[in-house]
Amino acid sequence: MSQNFIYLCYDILQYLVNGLAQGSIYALVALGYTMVYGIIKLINFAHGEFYMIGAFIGLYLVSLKLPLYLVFPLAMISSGLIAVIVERLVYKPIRYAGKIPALITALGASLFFQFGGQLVIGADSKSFELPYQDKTYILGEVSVTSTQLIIMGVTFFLMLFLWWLVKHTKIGKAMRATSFNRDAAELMGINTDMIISFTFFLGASLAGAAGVLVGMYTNTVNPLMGMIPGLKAFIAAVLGGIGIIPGAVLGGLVLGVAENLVVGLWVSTYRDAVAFAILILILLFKPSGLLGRPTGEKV
Amino acid sequence: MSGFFDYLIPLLSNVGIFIILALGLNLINGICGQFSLGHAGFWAVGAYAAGAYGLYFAPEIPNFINLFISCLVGMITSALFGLAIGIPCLRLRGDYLAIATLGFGEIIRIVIMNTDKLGGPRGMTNIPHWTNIFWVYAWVILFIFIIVNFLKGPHGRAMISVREDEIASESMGINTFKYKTMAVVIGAAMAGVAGALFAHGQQFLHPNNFTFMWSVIILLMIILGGLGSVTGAILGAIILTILPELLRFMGTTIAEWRMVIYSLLLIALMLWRPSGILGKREINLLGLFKKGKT
Amino acid sequence: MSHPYILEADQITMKFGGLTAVNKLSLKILPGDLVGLIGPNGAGKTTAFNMLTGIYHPTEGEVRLLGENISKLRPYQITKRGVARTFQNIRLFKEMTVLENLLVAGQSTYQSGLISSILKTSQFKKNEEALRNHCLELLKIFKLEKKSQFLSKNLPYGEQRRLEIARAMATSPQLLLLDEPAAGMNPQETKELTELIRFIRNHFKMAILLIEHDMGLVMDVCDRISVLDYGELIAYGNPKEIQNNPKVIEAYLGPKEEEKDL
Amino acid sequence: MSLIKMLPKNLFIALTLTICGPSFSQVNDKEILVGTVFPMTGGIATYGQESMNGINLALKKINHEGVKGHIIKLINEDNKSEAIETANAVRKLAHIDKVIAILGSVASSHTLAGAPIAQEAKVPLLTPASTNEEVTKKGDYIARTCFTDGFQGEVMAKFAKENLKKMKAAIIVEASSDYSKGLAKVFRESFTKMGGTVIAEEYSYQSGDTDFRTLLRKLSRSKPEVIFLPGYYEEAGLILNQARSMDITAPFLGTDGWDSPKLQEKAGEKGIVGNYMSSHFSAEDTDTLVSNFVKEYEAAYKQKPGAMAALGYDGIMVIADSLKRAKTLTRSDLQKAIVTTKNYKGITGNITLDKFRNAKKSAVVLETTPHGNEFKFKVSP
Repeated sequence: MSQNFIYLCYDILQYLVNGLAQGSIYALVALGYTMVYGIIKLINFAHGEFYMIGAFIGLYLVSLKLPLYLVFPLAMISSGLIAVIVERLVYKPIRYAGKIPALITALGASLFFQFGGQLVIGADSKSFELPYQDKTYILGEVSVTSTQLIIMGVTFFLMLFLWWLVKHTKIGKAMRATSFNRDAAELMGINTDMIISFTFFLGASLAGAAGVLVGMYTNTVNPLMGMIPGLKAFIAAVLGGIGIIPGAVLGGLVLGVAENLVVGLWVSTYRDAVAFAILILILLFKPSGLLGRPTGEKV
Repeated sequence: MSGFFDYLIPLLSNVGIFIILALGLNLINGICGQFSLGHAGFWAVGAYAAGAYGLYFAPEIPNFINLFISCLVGMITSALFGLAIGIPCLRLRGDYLAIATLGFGEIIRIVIMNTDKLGGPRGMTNIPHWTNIFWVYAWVILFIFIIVNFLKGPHGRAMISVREDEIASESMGINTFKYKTMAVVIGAAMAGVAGALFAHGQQFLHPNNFTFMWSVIILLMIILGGLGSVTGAILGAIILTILPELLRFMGTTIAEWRMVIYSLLLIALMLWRPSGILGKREINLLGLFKKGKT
Repeated sequence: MSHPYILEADQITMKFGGLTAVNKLSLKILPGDLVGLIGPNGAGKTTAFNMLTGIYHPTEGEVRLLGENISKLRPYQITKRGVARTFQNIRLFKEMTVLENLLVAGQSTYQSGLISSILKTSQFKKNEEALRNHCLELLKIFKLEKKSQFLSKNLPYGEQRRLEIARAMATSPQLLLLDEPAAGMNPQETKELTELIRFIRNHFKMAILLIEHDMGLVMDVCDRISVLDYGELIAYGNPKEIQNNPKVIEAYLGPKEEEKDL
Repeated sequence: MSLIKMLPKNLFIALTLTICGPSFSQVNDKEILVGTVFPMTGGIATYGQESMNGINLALKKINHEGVKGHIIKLINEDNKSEAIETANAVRKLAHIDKVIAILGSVASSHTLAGAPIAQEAKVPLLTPASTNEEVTKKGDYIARTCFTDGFQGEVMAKFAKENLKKMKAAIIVEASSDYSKGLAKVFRESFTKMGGTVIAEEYSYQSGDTDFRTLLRKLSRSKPEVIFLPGYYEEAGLILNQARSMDITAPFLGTDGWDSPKLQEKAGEKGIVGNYMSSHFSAEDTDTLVSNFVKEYEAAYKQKPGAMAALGYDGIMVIADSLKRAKTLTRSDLQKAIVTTKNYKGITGNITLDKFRNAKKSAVVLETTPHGNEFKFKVSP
């Protein structure tokens, strides 16, 4: 009995570790969601696709035997640039057309990348060769792999970087101003179009980084890989409080851990249902998210 | 030529089924302004409820009576789900409601996937073949009649006022929550009937027929036609059901690229005509939408 | 026992998080009263309005309509009990016609069942006819009858303001709450509005609570005025008294120079 | 051009095509039309694409000799990996193109959607790869050239018990797949009947999952001696990879869903070693028929054929063979010829259809190694 209990404790710790690794990836994708939503109130359904694009670019760069410290920035910059192109070509013209057209456009962009990707790269998944030897560190009965450590480390670093960027730089201030009131920001001489593009760039490059990380973690990438994590990351963003940077990270981690606990202690069958149930509960009871403050509609 | 009709008639039946789905979603999204992305969930509930009736409960009576009962079963089950989902979710607005309904739609699918009695991942097979094109269009006409009259009456006006401005509507004595729930329940009930007709037409149901993608496609139908326009919803349903089939005839390259073409068409439509083909207008056939003498 | 006041706000308070938008406000409105509620920007006037109409529920205190506590009721229930309102930032049903705007507001008094409206029973037709006539009559009073088939978003600004009032009147209220009806109007339009408000009061024999920035308008039409500042009631009285109340002057013009220097 | 303006023109083209289509095909009566329905896009597109590779390879051969002086012309439809699209495609092939037979599809849930339509139209539908028992119960026009799930499950249970001499097995299923669930059920029954024990809890994952560490950790607690993993190569490969990196050493047993060169790629050098699977054929088989096929396939597509390619190849070959044996080139005569297929020597074994129109044929057990699957032995029914 007590032996079993100790095992259970170890197992739960292990699930937490696995959950934090998974959750870090959600968190990175959620950051982009949250920033884009914060600034133009658009659920960017195509956001998961930038994660997919990042993963493929990462795959290509790794196959060129580039070192990881070059793979990450390059993959991030390229997926960011693709996002900016998409934003300029389709989101910008539709910005004032209302919510539903914008959402549909985002869906269209998402479908375009998924199916275009299948045609261009092929529908089957590609394997991601790790450029280093994966080591496992064992503490008691809990193990952590070097890839898991890299995932958590990179996420933590990028989150800190983002936080610094938003809070302590001029462009960050401009982003906050634009998100708070775009017209006013425009009047204050901020080039809001540029800021919005920059936000897309930033969000997509984080998603791109997450794509590379997930490729390294699971050894597999495919053109449809962005769909489910995209949705999950959105849940994470809402869970933490949409528009709030630490909220997205918290939401991602909570969701990752919750999913792994469901799989570990219950069945995988209801893992996605639990994720959606968490979403619905948070929407019903604290729609502003874990870290958000309630806001009412101004009358 | 007979072969051609064997192909065309089931296709037209499907068109009818999607018209019903689009009309229902149009009531929720277009007329009442509540952004739902979970319509495939209601469709699934209706289809599976009707399928279960056909498989387990149907007595030996003429097919058309059985079909009618089955449609009622699908309708009522779906409406109850609409009520159960609507009451908690309709407190949410806009994007949040969309995501919550999306979540519910997926949960419904996951639950069906894991219910052995409903076939689980095998799908529900051997559903009796009761649907024919006559009954599909009988329902289509009935629903068009109901919706058109509904819209011309006070309840329709109230529902539109909710879309236009929920707070103002509430302040004018409209119980907005009641009307939002009503829109979702009626929309769900219609999706339930569409599900029943679908189940008894296809004779086979699989949870993957009811993914989020299908909610999106139904949404596209009403947006293509013009959100809020009844004839627009019908037009959208016709186009988006026929178009993929037409692409089958246009050679393999186009067929391969058709989902990409689809997505580009979608974006192009939003860029050039974000309010759909008809906007909020109606095509006036038979003077159906003539405004009263005002 | 009859209640002397139509509407009575008893020490109502509204807090948003740490911010107190309205603090212990009390208001009393007699039948036929025309009361003004004024105060500088951000004084909490609209918040007070929203509490009276059920859009917000007061964190403390009570709102009573003819003695009945309505602080927990939803806006539509309060409207059905005879309180109608307009909005500071016009909230018309833009894609509906002028007449339809009124029909929506009027229909709770001419209720038809769902089934009868789909089947178009004779009862339903009779109801609709009565409702339509009631609304057309109102449009005539508000000089909008020629535009009854216009989409309301296509009306000029001044007429949109008028339509908002007409729509509120279509709910057959006993008390009308007007939220800055003169905002954005030129002097000529404001003058017409002043006449209109007087007319409504006399013609329909109803009480009106008016939030307004335009001091001229308020002083002109109101019997009594309450002044809010920083969420608190700082003055109450007839227009003369208010004009000479030092607290009010201070609230509007800021503290006197020498006080500032302290 | 706006969509609405485009529509009438397109409609016109389509109508012209639909009306003239069938007559066109009759003009050239040297051609026999056969329809295929495979997932060429969407979630399981790889299976469809591989099947079509095998089919096209066979078609070249068939048309080289000709069938009763005719050549076979394929009309290929994509079902987008969806059931409803399969039904639509079957309907079009049966009624518009008026094909003599339909080959397809892969996933049983898709074939199940198309089968009633083919049955109603009385067009023979031959599935090369749908192993679910239900499929051929849809009617006498529905047949298959592969074995059913039940047979594979038994083969692997027997292999685990008798060849590997393991007593305690665990099962990991893909919860969203009927294929996986059905096999798990048969394996559990057979293995228990032979005296082994199967751990009560069923470990499950979802299609498309990529991280199985938590699941495997949970599984390793019950210390199984052997793990039955009836799933598809994509997830199975990743599971093998992650299991070995977590030091789970028990052998994994798989089924034909594993059979793809991708398995090696996904599992990696370490993960692939010491596991076994059942399948339809082995590329290592020394049989000349098989080795020729492998050679030709490699020459044509620069990769090794997987099971889907071999099954597709055999599927169209059986149709061609039946056409040769059919009295006339009509659907009903073809149906009679298909259901009486006996001892047809295919890549995937000797194909004989039983009275339920299921192929009774041998399965092979393969050991997975980094350089391909090694042939262990053949099991006949």
